[in-house]
Amino acid sequence: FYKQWIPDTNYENKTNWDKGDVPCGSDRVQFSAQRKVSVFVETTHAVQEMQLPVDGELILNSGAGFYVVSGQDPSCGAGVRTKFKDSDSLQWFDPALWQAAATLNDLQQGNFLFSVHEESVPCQHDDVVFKALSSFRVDTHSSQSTIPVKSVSVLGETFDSRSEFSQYLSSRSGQLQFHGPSAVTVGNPSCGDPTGCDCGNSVNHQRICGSVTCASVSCKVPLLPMGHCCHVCGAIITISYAGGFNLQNYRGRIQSLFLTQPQYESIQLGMSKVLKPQRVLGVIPFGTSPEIQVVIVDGETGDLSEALAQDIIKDVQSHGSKLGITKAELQASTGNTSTPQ
Amino acid sequence: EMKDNKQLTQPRMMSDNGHLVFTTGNNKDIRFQPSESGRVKVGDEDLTQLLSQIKTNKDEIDDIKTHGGVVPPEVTNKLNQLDTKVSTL
Amino acid sequence: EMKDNKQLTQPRMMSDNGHLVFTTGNNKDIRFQPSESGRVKVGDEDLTQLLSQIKTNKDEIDDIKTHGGVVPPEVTNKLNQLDTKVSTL
Amino acid sequence: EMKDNKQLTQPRMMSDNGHLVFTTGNNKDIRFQPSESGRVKVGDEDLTQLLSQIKTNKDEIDDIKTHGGVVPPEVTNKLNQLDTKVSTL
Repeated sequence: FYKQWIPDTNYENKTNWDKGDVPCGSDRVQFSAQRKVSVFVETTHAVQEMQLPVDGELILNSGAGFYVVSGQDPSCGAGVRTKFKDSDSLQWFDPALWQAAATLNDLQQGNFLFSVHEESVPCQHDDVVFKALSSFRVDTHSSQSTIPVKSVSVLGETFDSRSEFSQYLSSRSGQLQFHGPSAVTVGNPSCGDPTGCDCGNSVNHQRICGSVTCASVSCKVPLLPMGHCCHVCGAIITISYAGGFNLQNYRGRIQSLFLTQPQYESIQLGMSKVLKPQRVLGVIPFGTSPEIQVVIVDGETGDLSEALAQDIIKDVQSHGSKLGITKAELQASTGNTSTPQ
Repeated sequence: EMKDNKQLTQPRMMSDNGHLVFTTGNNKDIRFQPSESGRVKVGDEDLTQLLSQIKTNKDEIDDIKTHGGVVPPEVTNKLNQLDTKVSTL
Repeated sequence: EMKDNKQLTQPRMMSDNGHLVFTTGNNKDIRFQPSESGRVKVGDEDLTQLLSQIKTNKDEIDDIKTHGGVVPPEVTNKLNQLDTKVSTL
Repeated sequence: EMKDNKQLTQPRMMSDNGHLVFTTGNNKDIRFQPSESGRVKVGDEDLTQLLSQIKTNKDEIDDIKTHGGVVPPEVTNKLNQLDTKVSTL
C-alpha cells in the first residue's frame, strides 16, 4: 500500500502560522531560534522581516521567492509579528497522521483505505509518500533502531535504494525532515505472498496506541480487532485460508460485490493478514498463526456492519472453497457470533 | 523522472548553525542581477563597481607589462648624470 | 498584474527554474551584511577579503604608474656598465 | 536573556527602507554555495572566474614590484644612445 504523511510545514499552509494566516508584506515573520525546520515555499511572498532559525531551510519552488516593500504593504495592513508553529512533536507512529491507498492514483483521488491503527502507519512492505510540493518534519522514535519500508518519496523523488536514501537522510534537508534516534530504511521488497503479509508494526503497538485517543463506544459487545488500539462497534470476520487464497483478489471481490451497494456506503472495511498468537491450553503463548482479519465498522451501533458481515459469511459458505477459504468466524458487537464451515 | 530531477534541484536558503547559506542543485546557478538603479552590496561595497575594477586592474597591469610603467626617478637621474658626464668628456 | 509589476520594482530573491536569482529594484539595493566578525563567502573564497584585495590591487597599480616599479636588473646592469666605462675614460 | 542572546545569532532577511537586507549574527557568515556544476553570476559575469582574476592580478603586481616591468622604450633608447656615444669617444 501507499501511505501518505498528512501534515506539512509549507509556508503557504496557514495552519502553520500562529496568527492563522500566511504572512504578507507588512508582517514580521519569526522562526524560533532553536526549532529545526524545513519549509517548502511554493509561490512569491512579500515580507517586512524574517528571522530564520539557527538551523533550518526554506526550499524554493520554481517561481517562489521573497521580496520586501518599503514601509507598509497596502494590501496587508498594519502588519503583525507572526510565528511559525512548532512541528517537532509529530510522530511517525501516530496513525492519525497517515492516509492509506492501494495505488498512487487512489492517493491523489482521495480514495483512502480504512485499516486498523497498526496498519495506518507504514508497514514494512509499504511505499511511503511525502507530498511532492511539500516539506515536513517527522519524529522517528521507534521501538527498534530502524523503520524498514519499501520506498520513500520526498519532494517528488522516490528512494528505493537503501544507500541512496541513507545518503539523503544524512543531507541537511534529510536531517531537518527526519529526526529522532531510529532510521527509516528503504529497499524492503514488496509483499511477495499472494495470501498477504504481516504489517510488522505490532512491535510498536504501544507507541502507536500512545497517540490514539479512543472514542467511547455504545454497543453490547465492543470488539477489539488485532492491531487496533480501540474497541469498536461493528464486526470482525476471521478467515483461515489454504494455498489458493489471494488477498488482493478477495479484497476486490468484497469491494465489487458488497461495498458498492448503496446501503453499505457508510461502511469502513479493513482486510489484512494478522499473526494471531497461539496459546497452549489457551494461556501459554507458543507462536503465531497467520489469518485474515476483516474489520467492519459503521460509526454507529454496528448493526449495519453485522449485516454486511453476514453477507460476506454467506458468500464464503457458497464460494469459500473456490476462493481458498477454509474457515470464517464472525464476531459482532451485537453479541452474535457464528462459525460456518 | 524529468520532473523528479527538477524537484531535487530546488534552491534553498538555509541557516546552518546561524550561518546564512544559499545553495542550488545540479547545474543551477546563483545569479545576482542588479538593475540600473539598484545595487548589490556586500557590506558597504558595491559589487558591480568592484567587479568592473577587477577588469580595469587587469587592463592596467597588461599595459604596464607591455609598455613599462613610468621611469623610476633614480633611473632618470642616473641617465641624466651619465649624459652630462659623457657630454663634458 | 499590478502585483507582478510591483514585484519587479522591489528587490527580491527568487527561484527561476532552479536558479537562485537576486534582483534589485528601482533604486532599491540588495545588501549582504554579516556581522563584523562574519564573512561573505562564495564557495570556499572569502568574498569580503577578495573585494578589499581589488582595492589594494588598484592602489598598487596606481603607485607603480606614478612612481614606477623596481628598476629592472638589465637597466641597472647597463647603467653600472656605462658608469664604469665613463669613469675609466 | 539567554533567549535574546540566542536570537542574536539568527540570520535575518528584512526590508531596510525598501532595500532587501540579509544579515547574520556574531561570527556568522553569509555563504553562496551553488552545486559543483552551478556557477555564481553577477549580471553576465562569472563571479568565480572574476575572483580568480583578483588573485592573478595580485600575483602580477607582486611580480612587477619584485622584478620590474618591461623597460620603458625611452630608457632603452637613452641607454643605446649613451652606449654609442661612449663607444665612439
